[in-house]
Amino acid sequence: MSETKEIHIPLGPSPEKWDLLSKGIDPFGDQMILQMGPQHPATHGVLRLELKTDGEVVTKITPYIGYLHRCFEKVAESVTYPQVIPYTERMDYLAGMNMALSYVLAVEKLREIEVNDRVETLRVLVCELNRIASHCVAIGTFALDIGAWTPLLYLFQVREHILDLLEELSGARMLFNYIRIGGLAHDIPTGWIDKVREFCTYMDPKIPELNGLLSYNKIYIERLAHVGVMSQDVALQYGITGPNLRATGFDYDMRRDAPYSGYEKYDFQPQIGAGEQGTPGDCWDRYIVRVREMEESLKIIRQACDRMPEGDVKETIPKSLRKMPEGEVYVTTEAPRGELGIYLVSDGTDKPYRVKARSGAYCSVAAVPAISLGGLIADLVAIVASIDIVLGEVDR
Amino acid sequence: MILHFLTQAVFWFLVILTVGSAIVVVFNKRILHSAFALLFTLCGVAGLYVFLSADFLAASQMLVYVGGILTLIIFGVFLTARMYNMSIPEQTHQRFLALLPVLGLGGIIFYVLNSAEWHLITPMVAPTTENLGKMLLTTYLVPFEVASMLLLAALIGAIRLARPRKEDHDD
Amino acid sequence: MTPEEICQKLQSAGIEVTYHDTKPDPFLLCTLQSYKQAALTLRDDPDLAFQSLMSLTGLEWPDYFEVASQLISYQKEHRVTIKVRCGKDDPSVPTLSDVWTIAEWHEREAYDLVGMTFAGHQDLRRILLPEDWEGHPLRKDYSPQERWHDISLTSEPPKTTHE
Amino acid sequence: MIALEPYLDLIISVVYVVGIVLFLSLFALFATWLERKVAGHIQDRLGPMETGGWHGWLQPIADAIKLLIKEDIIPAAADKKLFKLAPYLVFIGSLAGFAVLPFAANLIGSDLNIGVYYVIAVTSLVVIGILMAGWASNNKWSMYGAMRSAAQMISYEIPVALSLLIPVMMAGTMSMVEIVDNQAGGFWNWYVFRTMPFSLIAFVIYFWASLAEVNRAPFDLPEAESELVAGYFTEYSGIRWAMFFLAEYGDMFVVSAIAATVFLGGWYAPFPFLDIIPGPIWFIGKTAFLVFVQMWLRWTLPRLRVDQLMYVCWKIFLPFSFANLLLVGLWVVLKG
Repeated sequence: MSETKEIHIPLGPSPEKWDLLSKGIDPFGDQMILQMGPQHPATHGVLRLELKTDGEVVTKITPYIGYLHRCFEKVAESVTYPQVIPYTERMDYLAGMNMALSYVLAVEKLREIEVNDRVETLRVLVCELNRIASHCVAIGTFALDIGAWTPLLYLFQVREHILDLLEELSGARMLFNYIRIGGLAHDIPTGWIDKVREFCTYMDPKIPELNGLLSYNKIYIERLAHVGVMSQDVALQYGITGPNLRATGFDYDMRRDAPYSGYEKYDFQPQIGAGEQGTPGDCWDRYIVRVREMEESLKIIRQACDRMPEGDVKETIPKSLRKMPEGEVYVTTEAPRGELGIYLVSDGTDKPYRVKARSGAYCSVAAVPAISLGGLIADLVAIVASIDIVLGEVDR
Repeated sequence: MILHFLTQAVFWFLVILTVGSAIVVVFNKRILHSAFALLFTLCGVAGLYVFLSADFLAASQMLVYVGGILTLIIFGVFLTARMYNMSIPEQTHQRFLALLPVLGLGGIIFYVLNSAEWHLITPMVAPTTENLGKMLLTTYLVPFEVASMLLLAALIGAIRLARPRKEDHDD
Repeated sequence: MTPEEICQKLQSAGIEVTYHDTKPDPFLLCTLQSYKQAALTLRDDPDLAFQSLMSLTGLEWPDYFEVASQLISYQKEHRVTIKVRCGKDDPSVPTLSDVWTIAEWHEREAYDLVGMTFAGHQDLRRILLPEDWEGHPLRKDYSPQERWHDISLTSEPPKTTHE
Repeated sequence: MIALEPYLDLIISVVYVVGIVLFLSLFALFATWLERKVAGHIQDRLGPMETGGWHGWLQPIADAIKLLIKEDIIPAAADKKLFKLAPYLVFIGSLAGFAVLPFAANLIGSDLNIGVYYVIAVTSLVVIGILMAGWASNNKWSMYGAMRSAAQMISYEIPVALSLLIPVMMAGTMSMVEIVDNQAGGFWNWYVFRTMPFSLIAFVIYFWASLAEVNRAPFDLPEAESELVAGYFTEYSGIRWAMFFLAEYGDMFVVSAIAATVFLGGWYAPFPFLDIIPGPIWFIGKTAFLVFVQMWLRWTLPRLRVDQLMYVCWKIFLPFSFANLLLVGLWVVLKG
């Protein structure tokens, strides 16, 4: 008899299974356990998917999250209300403005602060800019996971442009801390609006270019159509929101249907997936919804630039947030990765009693097993890319 | 002189490679190592074909045996072996029993080798491909066709076996 | 429908639920016994039609634990918060994971961070923290363990053995 | 003094082999640089610019030095013997192809009368090498890469071989030199333009299938970084990894050179009056152009999925190649 080789088995959550494996007993028949992540190019950060595979067919998926967990909710309980804002931006670090907006709106609702029109318009403007930047990364990395490198670089140029704009505005490129409770950190620099308009002109031809290069590429469509179909039932069961929900053909966009921060004043069309190339709710729909949403965001940005009212952006910033009214509030906004809900409970002190962030990406990860079983590993890669998760937001 | 020596050296290298790796194939305890050792045996044989001026045969040896059959064998080992458990014990306790047929067969081969009349021919440099092709389509057409029929039947049979059965599909 | 009307609707269906008019957002408080029934009615009643569970939060109050769930009905365009409370000695509430699938993950999070359990939950494991973590961070009296495996969790710099 | 005369052949062979290895290494170095530059410019950026001054031309040298002095890591659980052996096999498989590439009428390693067939045969070594690497790494991703690679290379060998048969049939020989000689005198004599459209189809099929043969995008599934980390060479590092890399670029050169030889007139210029420019320049130029196209495709197209890859091979390339072969056979018979 020959010697049996000891195989190093990484730290796993199910030690009993690994015990069996290390003894040479295969508890899964012909199937193989595959650890995808936490360090894997396709998991967009530190997500771990434990796969059970039969050949290349995935028969079971168990997501493990929490590698990026820093207990935002605990931190938020131990700092004062304004100090929470930077932490919210670290959730979905690709869309810091949108994250901060949700929290700020919650505090304002609790404190009953009405901000003026200029603040609202500027908030919409920066959030939509940030949404485009965020979708650029989403689409770029999506393409990268399907094997197309180049769109990523093109989209990063666009994003770079936006980050420059936001940097000029806030002094930071990703974690802005610009939106404040009751207002904004400071007014826009002179000539900034013109630069935003310039950006819009620059951005206009980029989306047709992207469509030509990637969206309607035969291979790309073949890879994504009919893959990872998410039905509306599944989406609702899993509390999927945002572009992923709209991709199933469900026509709901908070910005139109439950407007906040003055979104009702803008003319835009929420994009829904129609199964143009395959089934409604497949990966391609999730992709194209984001592409088209960038165009819609551009429309909103243009309108915001045009209607930019006068006003003082610090007018309603409260002098002191020592005494907050007791009570609780749940506010959601349409962030690029689905609704970001902030559930805020106040006990009257200067620190929140409880902050819960309900993130869209969290629900999306939960839905991965439901939509990708029976597909190939390559399909799973496409699906994980298509639901567009940021692990900072999932793990918080 | 040196050339002759070099030729001889290459020849003996090939012989040692072939026989040596063949021994590894037989005696290695890991079935996968045996399979990979077979690669060198096959390459060695291909080299010997080159010495016989049978270059087409040598290339075919590489293509069919290395590219086809050996790959198939390795695939087979992969599929039967557990991925977690890399070593496959191969039991060899019937070694002495095996010696009997080996000696018997060896004796027969040795006898044939000794009693055969060997014609030494001068090495040909002319291409063999054309002759081969002509012979396959004239003199040996019938065996050639029979062989292709056999392969075709095997192919169809393999496809039939590999396809999922109707009943399996239904549930 | 406003949360108040929703509450009346539930009460008329014989479900024990009370309306709490807190500012700015009101909520409906269920009892432990009526919780599951309330959730099912909220989902299945055609006038309510809460298709989706948006968020589920575990809270710790000085005397009790609380679970707050935000529901949305896209069809009827209304939202509501329902709550249930359980005592500290037996921090267990019925699960909603068979009503809305996503509750499975939200409840795991509440179990992980707040330390309450959900009766009937199929797969109640920690989700954000490692399996072998001690304690539940969102408890008000939580203090982190000193070490986790070889990692020091205190804020002081690790002691070095260098001379 | 020893008379060199009898050993001239031997000496020339040795010099040639050394030359080829040098050429392969230099080409691979140049190709890595070119790949980055092509990628850079396609992606609206510059690529390496710092090392060496002019357009970062020293970058590949710096990389080579880095790879050579890098720590050689063999995973503890790897099958060490096979792990070490595999890169050599892959490299030899790639190198062996160079033996029959006719850089010019008299600049060829060996004008075998089975040249084309030989090339197809030695690629088998690469398959075995990759399978070996995948298995020996004892890593599931490597294993997937190896399995994919083997399946892919074996499948695509068939359309490659069938497409190569067409110029062979037209030339009536498998010798590289003779095939090229049959295409002398202007680009209209190149096999790719004769018997339109059959040979053009054959050329297109050959080119795409050869991309799959050498695991290049859009058929780079065995090393698809977003799916399989790095496929069969996930666990390799330093010089062993460099050998896979070298082999990949060598393979790119070989398949392109064969396309240039059998379809694009080898060392002959497109117009007879341009034949004053030496043959090897034309040959390498044509090959380099095809290599460039390979890179161009890589940085433009997304990747196929495993089943689509097989579908394309067995249900599109294969029937077309067969039909093509029959029609060209008919054409040759009717004409000859």
